[in-house]
Amino acid sequence: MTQTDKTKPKAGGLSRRSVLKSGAAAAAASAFPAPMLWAQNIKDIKIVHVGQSYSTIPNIAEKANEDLDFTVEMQTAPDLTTQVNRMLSQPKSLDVTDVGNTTLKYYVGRGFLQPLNVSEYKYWDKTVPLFTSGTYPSGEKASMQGYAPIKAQYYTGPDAMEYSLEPTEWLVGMPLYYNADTLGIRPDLIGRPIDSWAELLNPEFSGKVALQDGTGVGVPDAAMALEAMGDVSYVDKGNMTREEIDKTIEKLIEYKRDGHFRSFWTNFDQSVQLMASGEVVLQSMWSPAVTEVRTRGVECVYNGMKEGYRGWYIMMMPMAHLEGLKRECAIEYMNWYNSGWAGAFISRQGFYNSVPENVKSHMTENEYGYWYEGKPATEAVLNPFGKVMEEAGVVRDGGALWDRMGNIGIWNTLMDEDRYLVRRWQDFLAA
Amino acid sequence: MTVSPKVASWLQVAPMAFVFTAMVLIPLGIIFVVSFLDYNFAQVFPEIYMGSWQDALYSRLTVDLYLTVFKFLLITLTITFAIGFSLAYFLVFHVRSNGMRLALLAAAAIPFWTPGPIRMVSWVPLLGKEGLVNQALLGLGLIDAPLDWLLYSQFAVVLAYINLLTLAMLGPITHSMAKIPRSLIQAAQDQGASEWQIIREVILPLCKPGIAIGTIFICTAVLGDFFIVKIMSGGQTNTPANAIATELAAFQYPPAAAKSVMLLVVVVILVSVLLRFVDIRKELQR
Amino acid sequence: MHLKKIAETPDAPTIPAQPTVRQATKGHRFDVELVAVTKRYSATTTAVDDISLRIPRGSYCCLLGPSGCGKSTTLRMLAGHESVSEGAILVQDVEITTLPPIQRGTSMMFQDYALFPHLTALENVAFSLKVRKVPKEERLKRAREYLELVQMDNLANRLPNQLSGGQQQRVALARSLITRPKVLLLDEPLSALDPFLRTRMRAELKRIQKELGITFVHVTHSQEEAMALSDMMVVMNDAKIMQAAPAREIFETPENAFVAKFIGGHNVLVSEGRAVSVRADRCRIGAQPGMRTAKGEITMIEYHGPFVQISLAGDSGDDLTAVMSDAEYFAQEPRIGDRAAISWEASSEHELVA
Amino acid sequence: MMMTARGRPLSFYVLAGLMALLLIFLYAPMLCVYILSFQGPDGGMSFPMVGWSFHWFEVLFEGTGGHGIGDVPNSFRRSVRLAAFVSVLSTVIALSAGMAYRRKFPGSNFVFYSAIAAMVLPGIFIGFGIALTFNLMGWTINWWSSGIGAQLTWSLPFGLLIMFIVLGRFNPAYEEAATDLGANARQRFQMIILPIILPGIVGIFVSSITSSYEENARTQLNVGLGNTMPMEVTGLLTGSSTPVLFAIGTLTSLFMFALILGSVLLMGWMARRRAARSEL
Repeated sequence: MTQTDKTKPKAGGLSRRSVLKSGAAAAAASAFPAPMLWAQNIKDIKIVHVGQSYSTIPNIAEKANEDLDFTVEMQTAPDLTTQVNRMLSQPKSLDVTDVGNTTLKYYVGRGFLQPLNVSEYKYWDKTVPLFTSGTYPSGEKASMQGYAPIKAQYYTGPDAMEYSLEPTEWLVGMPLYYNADTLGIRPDLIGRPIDSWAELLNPEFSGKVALQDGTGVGVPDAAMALEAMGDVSYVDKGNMTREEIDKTIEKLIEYKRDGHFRSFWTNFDQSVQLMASGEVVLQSMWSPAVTEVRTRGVECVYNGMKEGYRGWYIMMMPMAHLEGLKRECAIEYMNWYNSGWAGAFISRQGFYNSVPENVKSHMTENEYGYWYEGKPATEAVLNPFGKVMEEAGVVRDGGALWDRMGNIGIWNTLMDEDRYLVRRWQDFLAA
Repeated sequence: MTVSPKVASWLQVAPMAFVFTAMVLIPLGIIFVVSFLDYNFAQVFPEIYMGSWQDALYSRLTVDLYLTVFKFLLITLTITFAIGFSLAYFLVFHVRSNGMRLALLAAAAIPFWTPGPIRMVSWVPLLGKEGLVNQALLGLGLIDAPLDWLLYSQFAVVLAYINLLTLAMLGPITHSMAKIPRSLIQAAQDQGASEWQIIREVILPLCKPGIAIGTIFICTAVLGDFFIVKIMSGGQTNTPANAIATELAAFQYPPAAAKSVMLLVVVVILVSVLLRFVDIRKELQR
Repeated sequence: MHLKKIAETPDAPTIPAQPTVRQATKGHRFDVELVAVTKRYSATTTAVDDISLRIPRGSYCCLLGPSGCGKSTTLRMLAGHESVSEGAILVQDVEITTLPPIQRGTSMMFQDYALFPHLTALENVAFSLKVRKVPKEERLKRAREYLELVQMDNLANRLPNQLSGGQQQRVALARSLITRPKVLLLDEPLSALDPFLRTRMRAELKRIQKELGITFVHVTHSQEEAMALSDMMVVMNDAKIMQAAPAREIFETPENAFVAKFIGGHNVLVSEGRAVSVRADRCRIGAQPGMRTAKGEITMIEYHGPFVQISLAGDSGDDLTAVMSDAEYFAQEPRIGDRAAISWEASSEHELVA
Repeated sequence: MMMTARGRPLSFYVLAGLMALLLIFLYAPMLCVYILSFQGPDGGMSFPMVGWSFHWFEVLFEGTGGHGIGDVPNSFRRSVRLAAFVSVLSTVIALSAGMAYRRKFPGSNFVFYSAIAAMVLPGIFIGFGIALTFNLMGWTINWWSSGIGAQLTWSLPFGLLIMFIVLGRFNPAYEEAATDLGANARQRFQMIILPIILPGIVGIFVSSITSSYEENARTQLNVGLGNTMPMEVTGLLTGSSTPVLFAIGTLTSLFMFALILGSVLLMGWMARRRAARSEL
């Protein structure tokens, strides 16, 4: 798997620009039947992008194929496991991948991804500093608890097998989008404001709370709550020691035995069902799921907690086997993805794009104001498919981008003691 | 023909033998080997590590996992047997027309043509706190507050198993029972046996092969299931197959492999015990 | 009448070994010869043990014996559906021991007829021609002729499950005959029929055999059937041939105690120190001067209409049977439990081989 | 009891009631699927119904028309392609193996118990094993290699069992009779065995289609590029889900139902044609 593809060199020495230009020229001159070699070449190229249902949306693929001279095929993995398995076992079956930060540790030194040079990515200068330097726009250092963006943004060199905490010119990938998660709340069923993660384990809500079923999200959520309650103290709750894991799991087992948890959800739909049906009143949740509950006419809020949000991000990366013209195209496609249109599309689901500037020009003022700036909606806010999500006057829970992203308590994580944690998580599920 | 019968049989069975060797036996061997290797972060290292087996063999977790799954298995077997046997008796001895019998069996099979994940989603509008069942019970004044144990509970898991597997018991028992000659029943009646005695002394023993086949189906389905138990218990119940799925999802192959081999051994022991009661090949060829 | 028509039909040129009725007139003496044939399934189970048999040309031969005696295995070896462990089989002087069924000049009619359920009666009969690629028109024409022979032409287009047992059998017979066998093999062909039909079919079989003049080898466990049909009767027991001879010879001079007992109507007893058989109808109740006698107790009296059969448990341990005319019986009226003697002429005794 | 009484005994009514309850129990979740698939455009995944419409079916058929429903048409195509290959292969392989089992041969137990093992092993285990094997051998996972192979481990054991049933009921005298009448091995197979066991073969074919179309645990890791229907449905659940899911459920049920009804009708038609021909 580590060896590079040794297929015949295609458009060897030609620079990307010239190739793309000639491609465009060919497209412009397509009235003439004369065979345009490069145009043909570029038309024959197909970039396979494998992601999940939140990034590989048919509408985006359609737009990409409209805008670009080569073909883009989007393939949606049914879940993260399948996607990572595919990357691990058949890396050559895809060209571009996008994955969440909890899996990035798996790829260090495995050789099936390739670095992206800063110069190849057009929007690096416009990217939010969270990714470029690990800071908030204020210059303040962002939380390093959990798998923070800066932990997997740079390679130490072009052929490096490890990530660098210091900026280099070799990017692990292109940050796609990110968000600040908090607890989903049913205010109508609780009747008072919720402002601390501690409430997740409040006996008042026994039998009415749910957690995400997994060590990357569920455990950080639980750790936020345990720490807020003062039950367990952590050095780094995003990267626990064995003792901290033991304490965490033992506490959680106590809660579970008392019937505190209603359910552990594994997918988006379950979390929506749980909340919308009133099975639970408080749970780990994703922003679009909260929106989905609200569009069903059920009250649901998603305000920040005083201990901060749980942050996460998605990285888009080129596979190692890409070379020559195909690599040029893949990188062109990645650049396109963050050039605004797709970012705006995804932002309408409640996620943030890493280049807000580009997105802004593809959103209405109302949309950008609502999603990014914490302004009250001046008119109805629509989801990407044209369905009304919020009426005029509504303000996004938690406010503006940096009100939310500027207050991260923990990042989704893959701990160093992952092996031990998964083993203890099994004990928790079996208890 | 120059080919001897033995060679002809070998040629005919070769494609199947190939598929099973390549797709079942070799993977099995590899899983076995992998279970002894070291691992971390989605990687397996070619170094011997016995930890996966120690954990699989000696931990409290294993005991808990198997206790849970055997509890499910026993309850499911008991109920599906009770329903399956009664209804097989009904179909064979009460339903008079052959067409009606087939129609009823087919009717019981139709719901299974809807994809599994969708079937699972459909329990929510039915059993949830605001689901049809709770609304009906509330409407009838039978309960004051919605029952929350209808969904995301062990009850829900067993209910889904029964829903899914009753047919697996009903089918083979009906097959066995239909082969009992009517004259046998009449002979027993002539000897003065009551309906209940006939069932216990004549029909039940003669249905043993069907019961054994049904039991094999259900054992393997329940022991191998990770999907239903996860969805229906709301992820709150862990079984051996589920533990394997969790570890596969965390890319921790060696412990998953060790647990898989262990589960396989358990399944094989169960099935080979059951196979003592029935020669599947003979039974089917009758 | 049917015979002529069929005999004149020319053979399909593609099959050199095609048996014809006319061939039966060639100069061989035996249609079937078994030479020291043995069938072993394993070291310990021997189904047929070193039997030899010659069946003369154009005879109706019945293999008779209790179940498990090896008669069906013998037939199946003849047909080529069972391999021969040792020995040789000849049909009309040609060794066929290892030939495939179709090259043997035999044709088998199965116990349950084995009519192909998806083919009509006509298609069943035409099957062997179809596999030899005889053109459709011709094969159907010839199949129809054979259906006529068995008087089934009116039901030619029925499927087997639309036919009665007797009708199925006729079709099966036609299907076997259309291959022009030198020897037709019948495996308990009448056992599935009711007694009335059985008698009729029996006559039919005999008629067809006579018309075609080929050898029929017929396996049965009914001595009545065998006696009624056979030119040659072969009694088998325990994997061996006990006696092979014309029916009358077997009945009058059974070779041993088994044959005498199996074909029935015989008393097997010890007289003057020799094992003998005496036909029951040559015995009478009551001691008679100058005749040999045996004493015993009456155990059973069966009224058969024209005669009455009396069974005794002989003092020597043998079961004894005598037949009386009804007039005689009602004159004496012996009862069960009475002591009685039976007597017979010394000349009626037939000495048995030990 | 059953034969003596003129009227129905009490047990009949009790058991008939139980049968009805079972059917209700089996259909209840399905009916939710069927009914909810006609949910109005503003309705959600649970009751109450917000009007009735074909909206979600339209959304489904618009495909990439912009409602974020993934790539159902292509997944369906992939599943159908897979099911087509798997069902043909299963039928041929199981038929051939079934023919082998008409004789005793050394190794028959090995294959038979492999089949039993393939049937009873947890699917996730086999799927994982195959993926791991391909990975270690350096072979590429593909729908036509590992994908079909993985699905065959699920469909073949049932195919073999059906063959046992079919050939167990096949009267060997038919074949002997055909031999007697001069048919060679190929003719016996084509003219006698095949037509007689045809319903069983159709049975293997249909059961293979359904088991292939439904299979997920074994397929998921081994199908290579692109999703199959069950994967797509699971994938849809990871995003904002709509009654489109139920529309898929309804259509799939209809599709399967049509398939089975079709094969039953086909066999009925064949039987009738045979009967009609015979009444000449």
